[in-house]
Amino acid sequence: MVAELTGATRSAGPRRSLTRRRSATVPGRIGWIVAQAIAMLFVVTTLVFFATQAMPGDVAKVMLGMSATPERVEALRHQLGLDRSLLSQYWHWLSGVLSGDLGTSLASGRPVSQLLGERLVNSATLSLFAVVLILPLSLLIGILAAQFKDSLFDRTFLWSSMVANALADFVVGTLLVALFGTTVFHWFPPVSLIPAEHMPWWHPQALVLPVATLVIGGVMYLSRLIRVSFIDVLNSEYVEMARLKGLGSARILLTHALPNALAPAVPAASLVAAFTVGGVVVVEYLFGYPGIGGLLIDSISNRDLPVIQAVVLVIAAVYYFFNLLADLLHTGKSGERR
Amino acid sequence: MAFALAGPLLAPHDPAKSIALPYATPGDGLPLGADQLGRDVLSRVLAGGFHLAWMAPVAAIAAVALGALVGIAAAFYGGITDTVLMRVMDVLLAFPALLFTLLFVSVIGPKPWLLVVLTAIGMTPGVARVIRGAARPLNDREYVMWSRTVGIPARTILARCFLPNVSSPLLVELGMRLMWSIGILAAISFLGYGIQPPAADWGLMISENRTGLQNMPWAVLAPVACIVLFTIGGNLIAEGSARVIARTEGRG
Amino acid sequence: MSAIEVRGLTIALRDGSPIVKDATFDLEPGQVLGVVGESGSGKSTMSLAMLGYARHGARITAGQVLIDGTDVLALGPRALRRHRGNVVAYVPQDPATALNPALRIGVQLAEVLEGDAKEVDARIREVLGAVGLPSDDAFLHRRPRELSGGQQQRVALAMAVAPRPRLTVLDEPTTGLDVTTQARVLALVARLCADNQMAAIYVSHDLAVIGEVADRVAVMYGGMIVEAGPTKQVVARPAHPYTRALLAAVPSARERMRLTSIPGRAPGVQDTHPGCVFAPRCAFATDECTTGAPSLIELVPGHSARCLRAEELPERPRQSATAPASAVQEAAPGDTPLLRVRDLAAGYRDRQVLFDVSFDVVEGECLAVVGESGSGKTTMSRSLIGLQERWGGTVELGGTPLAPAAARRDPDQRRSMQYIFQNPYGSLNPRATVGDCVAEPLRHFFALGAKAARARVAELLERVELPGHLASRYPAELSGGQRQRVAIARALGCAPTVLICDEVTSALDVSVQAAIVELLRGLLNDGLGMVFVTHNLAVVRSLADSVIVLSEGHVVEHGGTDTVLTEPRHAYTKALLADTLEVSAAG
Amino acid sequence: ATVSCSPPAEPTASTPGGGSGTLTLGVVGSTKDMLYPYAPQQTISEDALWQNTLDQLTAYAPDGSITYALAESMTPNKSLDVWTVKLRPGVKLHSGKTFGADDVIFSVKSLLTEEGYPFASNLDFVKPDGQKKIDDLTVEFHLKRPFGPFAAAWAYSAFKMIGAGSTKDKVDGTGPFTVKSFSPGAQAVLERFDAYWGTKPGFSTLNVHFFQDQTAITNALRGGQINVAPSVPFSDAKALESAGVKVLKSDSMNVLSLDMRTDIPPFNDNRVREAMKLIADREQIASNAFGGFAKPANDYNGASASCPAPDVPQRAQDLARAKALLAEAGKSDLKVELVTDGAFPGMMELAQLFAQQAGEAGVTVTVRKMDVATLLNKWLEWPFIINITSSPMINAITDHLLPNGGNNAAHFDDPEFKKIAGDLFASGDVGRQCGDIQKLQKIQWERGGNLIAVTSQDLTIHTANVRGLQPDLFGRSAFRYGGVSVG
Ligand SMILES: Nc1ncnc2c1ncn2[C@@H]1O[C@H](COP(=O)(O)OP(=O)(O)OP(=O)(O)O)[C@@H](O)[C@H]1O
Ligand SMILES: Nc1ncnc2c1ncn2[C@@H]1O[C@H](COP(=O)(O)OP(=O)(O)OP(=O)(O)O)[C@@H](O)[C@H]1O
Ligand SMILES: [Mg+2]
Ligand SMILES: [Mg+2]
Repeated sequence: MVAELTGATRSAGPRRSLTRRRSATVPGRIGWIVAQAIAMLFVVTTLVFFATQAMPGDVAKVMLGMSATPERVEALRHQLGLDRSLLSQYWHWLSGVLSGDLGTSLASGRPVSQLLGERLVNSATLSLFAVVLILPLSLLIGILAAQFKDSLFDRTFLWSSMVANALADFVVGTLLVALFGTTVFHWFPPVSLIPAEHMPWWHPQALVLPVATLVIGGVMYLSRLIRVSFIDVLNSEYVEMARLKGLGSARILLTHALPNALAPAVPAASLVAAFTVGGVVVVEYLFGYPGIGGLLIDSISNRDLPVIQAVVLVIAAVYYFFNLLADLLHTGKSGERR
Repeated sequence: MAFALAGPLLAPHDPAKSIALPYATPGDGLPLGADQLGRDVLSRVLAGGFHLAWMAPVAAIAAVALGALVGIAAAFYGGITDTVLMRVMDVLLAFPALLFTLLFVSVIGPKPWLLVVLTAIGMTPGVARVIRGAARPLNDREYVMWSRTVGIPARTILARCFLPNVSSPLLVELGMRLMWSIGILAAISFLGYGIQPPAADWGLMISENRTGLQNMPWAVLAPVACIVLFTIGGNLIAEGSARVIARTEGRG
Repeated sequence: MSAIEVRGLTIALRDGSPIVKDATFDLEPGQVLGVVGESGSGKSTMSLAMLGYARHGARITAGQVLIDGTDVLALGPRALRRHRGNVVAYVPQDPATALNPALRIGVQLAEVLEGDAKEVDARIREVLGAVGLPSDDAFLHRRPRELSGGQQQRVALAMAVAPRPRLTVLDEPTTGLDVTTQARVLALVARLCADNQMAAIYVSHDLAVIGEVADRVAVMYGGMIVEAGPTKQVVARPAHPYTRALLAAVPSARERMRLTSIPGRAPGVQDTHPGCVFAPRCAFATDECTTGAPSLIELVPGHSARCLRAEELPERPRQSATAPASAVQEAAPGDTPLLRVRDLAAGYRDRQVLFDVSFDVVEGECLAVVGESGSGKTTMSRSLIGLQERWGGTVELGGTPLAPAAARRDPDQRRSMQYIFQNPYGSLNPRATVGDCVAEPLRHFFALGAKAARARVAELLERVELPGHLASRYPAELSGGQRQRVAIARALGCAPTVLICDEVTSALDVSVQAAIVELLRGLLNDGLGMVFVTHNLAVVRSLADSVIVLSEGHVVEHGGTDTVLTEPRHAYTKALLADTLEVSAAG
Repeated sequence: ATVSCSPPAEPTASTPGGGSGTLTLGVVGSTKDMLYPYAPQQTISEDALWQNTLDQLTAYAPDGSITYALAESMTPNKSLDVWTVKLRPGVKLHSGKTFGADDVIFSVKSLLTEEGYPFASNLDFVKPDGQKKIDDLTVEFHLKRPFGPFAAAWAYSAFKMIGAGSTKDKVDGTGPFTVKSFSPGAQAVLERFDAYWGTKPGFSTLNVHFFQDQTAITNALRGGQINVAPSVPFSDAKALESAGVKVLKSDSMNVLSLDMRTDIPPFNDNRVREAMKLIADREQIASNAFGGFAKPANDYNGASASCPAPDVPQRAQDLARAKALLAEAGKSDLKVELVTDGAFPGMMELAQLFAQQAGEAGVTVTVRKMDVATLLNKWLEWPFIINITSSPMINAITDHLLPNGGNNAAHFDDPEFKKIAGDLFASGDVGRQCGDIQKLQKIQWERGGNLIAVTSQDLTIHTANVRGLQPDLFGRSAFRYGGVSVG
């Protein structure tokens, strides 16, 4: 009987997957998710570790620069522990991370956690501001476009969002800098100089353009989705029913359509949040913003492995978190439907 | 798109040749002026889409094909296959694109095919997620259940039931990915790891000339406009075909 | 002057093609007007016009809807909004999609009421009580998905009647419900109308339902009211051939009848006819009918029909041929039945749904499985076919035991038992032509070449009475009945010995249902064994040789159709039978 | 660190003249920058820091001549192998101590023994333990071998002096500024050292912001966020000037050279090297790649101001001759890859323009830009690369043109050149040194592995409120603040 049962599970009901079985209880499910997340981070960092190794050049050569002689490089490699076997280096790094020690930057000799800490606050602020602005703005624009579908506003929106989507962050950023920072208007600082000990929100001016760059990309993408999901909802039977009940259009829009239109948009929003975190690298580079994106670029060009690893770990974790959130919100929703 | 492909033939000057002073303003024989090395902007703009015109669609198609394969397989087999495939996609997503690009470009060199592959791989996870989402409900469709009950081989079910029925999200994805692959390729060029100068390329032009924006806005704005037009064109084509396909679907 | 007067109501698409043409009728307070007609005849469109509403793409182009003298169609947007809900209320066909999934029941109910919170609350509890639902806070805090279909429908009903409207429009409110729930809702509607002096328009494609609830009936065809009159009279003496045809298609739970479907297909909105819209499908049509459009002829006061031969038709007898019961005997002892099921048990995750189901099906036998919604009918048929985890028991096909999972069965077993799904819209791959769909098993099981397959497909389509040219069509271009036939053809292509049909007709109009039932009857005569899952006892009577009755996963009754339906022993079966409506009951 | 909730009070930037105010400098920097001068590399950002916190015994003057700084005099013995260095009296270290012989001995020992400090090879004639303190202000250098251009050697910008007892984390210096805070890759705040011995800056705080790319710096200056920035791209100058930014143009020792490996094909054949040199259209490179801020150069490293140019004709583009030479060498359809990291202004432009010009001679040059680490990974292995030198010939020789030089990307190894160089270093006579330098330059012109097309200017941009910046041959215009004021 048991054999029959498992047979049935395997072949006839692939959808009733092992995942589902395992996730029968709530703690079990959370455990499974966390296990997957950890496995994923492990794989990512392992890959990053070996990928970085595969890249031409190492930190010793970078540090010695043009005047590196083989002997000097060897000496420095030894000093930095680069001459040990890959596996032992990796194990060293991994055991450090597991015990909460991210290691020491090879290039600067400072603890990675210290390097990261300062910049994490900056990046987090930047992404947070962007995400906090993206959501309501997308909602507003999406709703208006859906409500006035095919109107001038809607068509203008569709076209401009297509243009904005066509342009990568760096182009938008470049144009914004030119327009508001350097050439036409001099309204905002074109570069985000935030002194090391300062909190980024002490310099709201410096945040404007980078946040705007992220926001434009995010809003133009997300509001399209919201628009579509709103149009779907506005065509739904329950909205028709609400009309037939004689409700006012404001009430229909806010009480009836909004919660339902939001449902499909929420996972998308959390994906956008994930993208925003990813997009931070480019934007930070563009605006000279002292965040982890800049740190990543810097450490890649220095081949400063512990720093690269730490930054990737952070970005991947955040990214994965939002992806997971999107997934959970999504399955939660389809679960509701059932 | 035809414009991008045919552009090089129309160019009045050699796009890689300096014929005037840097940032010369538009004038005789230089309708859009000259760029930072004194090359004809018009010729460069005309020539600059060529690479993009084949690389972006190829990358987008490859990404969509691969992503569709993964997404459909994950949705169909479910269970462990699903988990493993999707986690692999997550790993790809979480792997910093910059590092990824830098790694391969520095090992292999900035070969156009490599850029296409990198762009395609970078976009695959996103496609896979979407397609998996679109394909999962198909498991509950009666025609898929029927195929399972009579024992039609998985391969046939995937090809006949799944693939055609995710074709509209697939085309929408294609449109979007085309858009994004242009963005990504332009960004790689912008960072200097893409098409190598002195070849003309829109992304490269933006990056080369962006500091001269005030004196010679054309050198930046023209390629920007081209990227936008190209993208929108590609997107409209994809959306149009999605609509045509959706029509055959009726309300089924 | 009547309370509700509709005059010359015409609704057209933006391009001008009319969906509803010149509809005219009256209604008194407390009266129920039944509107019947095939799918697409314009019932919904017409009834929505009572609220001054037309769906996107359509427009009310002419006519008046007078309610106590006020023309609804002439109201401005504000007045119209006040009017909707308060004066005319609407009950949708499918409350599962028409109730907002995100809002609590209480909120949705309160929305339609005005006045202070206390009054509103009292009224809500009152109407909930009236429709037989609990009115405690816990219930009000539920969301629609936490209710059963019947409960949702009653919530929608409560929502409609709460503001005490003059007129309630009910658009097929019981189509998705099982007989028991349907009976309850119908009784409720009748009571609410009587108690509140509320007029109602009740839309349905089921004449039996209309016969039960309506005082007057309007039969719609091709956007026109082709016959209208007191229900009793229309059912007893139908004046329009279309009404007659509809009546002939309704199966009866009392006696086994040969069902006659209406040949052809209902006209689309764009189809234009110079003559009578029904002429192409009419058994009584004369040359005249194809040229001049008939107008509404009043036969007796209050009963009129739109037919040139309206005067003579009611006099003609309605033939109702009793169908021969197929000559199936109980399997002789020692004979192996086609399908032998013993102690079948199944369930979902940790919940058992099916308990110890046993039965046999012999060659040419149709075994009906009846039971209310949720009784485990689908679960049972899915575990027969191998789509469902089986928890216990055995299933033998032609004497050999079947593995629980379809994937583990051998090809011959998979071929011999075929499954027809309830939903005709989902059972065909929308991206494959009809020909490809039907050819699929031929290629798979018999490795037929393209040409041989094409020939066989044509044969199969013939067998299910579909024109051969449909082979190149896509499912989206077919009607529900046609799709169901394609699904049957595909199953036949496997040369099965046993066919499992899960509610194959419940999504279809009665006339289409009649055609499918007759088609299946033909197959039974060819010696196919059949398990026919349904909640419709009338269909059971028309088709089945034996019946098992499922209640909460247990077989509560098992026997020959006649025995079970005429002398039900189990209380549950009795109740089921009592709730089953009978069109002739009215006549 | 504790997080306080309001920004610390900014020093009032608008304090009128009289030596206060803040000057903000923007440079490309990295997280591996440090204050300790005996670092493995010398980046522009570190240079900016060291220049302003530390001093040298001798230094280059802005015009290229060598001046005494912390040293007051340097006198050799007859055989040129013992030099007596007298120190400037009364120089204060930031720690408050007086700078003296002990500090010099400490510094010299540190820099010669510091692991991974590459520039020590320029001082390979000095014994790490050979320095003797004569008195507080006098040190005797005992050399491994006779060495003539002693003062010039110490002027090399890497040889900063630090106070005895300095460590990597805590550096004591004598420079015009003290370090208030420093976070690598982000920002450094320096404060004027009021006991400075030299010309003091006319402002009190120097704020150094480190950027990741040049464009951001230019933008920051346009947005008024920084006051001064060094080495802006040539093509930007015009746009910046028209936007109201001041551009200080200064002649420069910086030369970008296309280094061809003389030890492997195809460039081991001098005909091929010469053909490449003849391909370059130097006028066009000057006008288009360097925006006009360059003069044609002649394939040898520049002289210091004190020596005249060698007697060789100016090379000009001659495609016919180049083709003939290539044909002669059997390399008519030559295909080469030119690598660069594009790290300095003009590099990418030069590469592109040269590739374009080579095309006209039938030579296919593909340009490959790579990141710095990739370039350094195969440093000295690339067959064709854009290199940069920024020192006068006399300092370039060891590094750039002799076999073991860390910067000898061309792998130039010429017996005659080696011999003359040996003579040069062993002589104490400035006239003879100049003669030798001319000979070396001639050899480099004739058969060297360096295509030096132009000598470019160095552009420093600054806001209009910065006054007193001076042109400087060594690209230090942006960092030398003696007498500079803001506001
Ligand atoms: N807004 C509209 N746009 C286009 N066609 C419409 C519209 N509303 C109705 N129709 C068409 O008009 C005809 C009548 O539709 P209606 O919904 O009134 O039929 P019905 O009798 O209620 O059918 P059913 O029993 O399937 O509900 C159908 O053919 C339908 O396709
Ligand atoms: N996938 C599922 N997971 C869990 N429970 C299920 C699932 N499908 C059905 N059930 C439950 O099993 C029971 C029997 O369902 P089943 O679909 O067999 O009923 P049915 O008799 O076919 O009803 P209907 O007439 O509504 O089709 C119901 O209580 C239902 O809630
Ligand atoms: Mg309807
Ligand atoms: Mg069922």
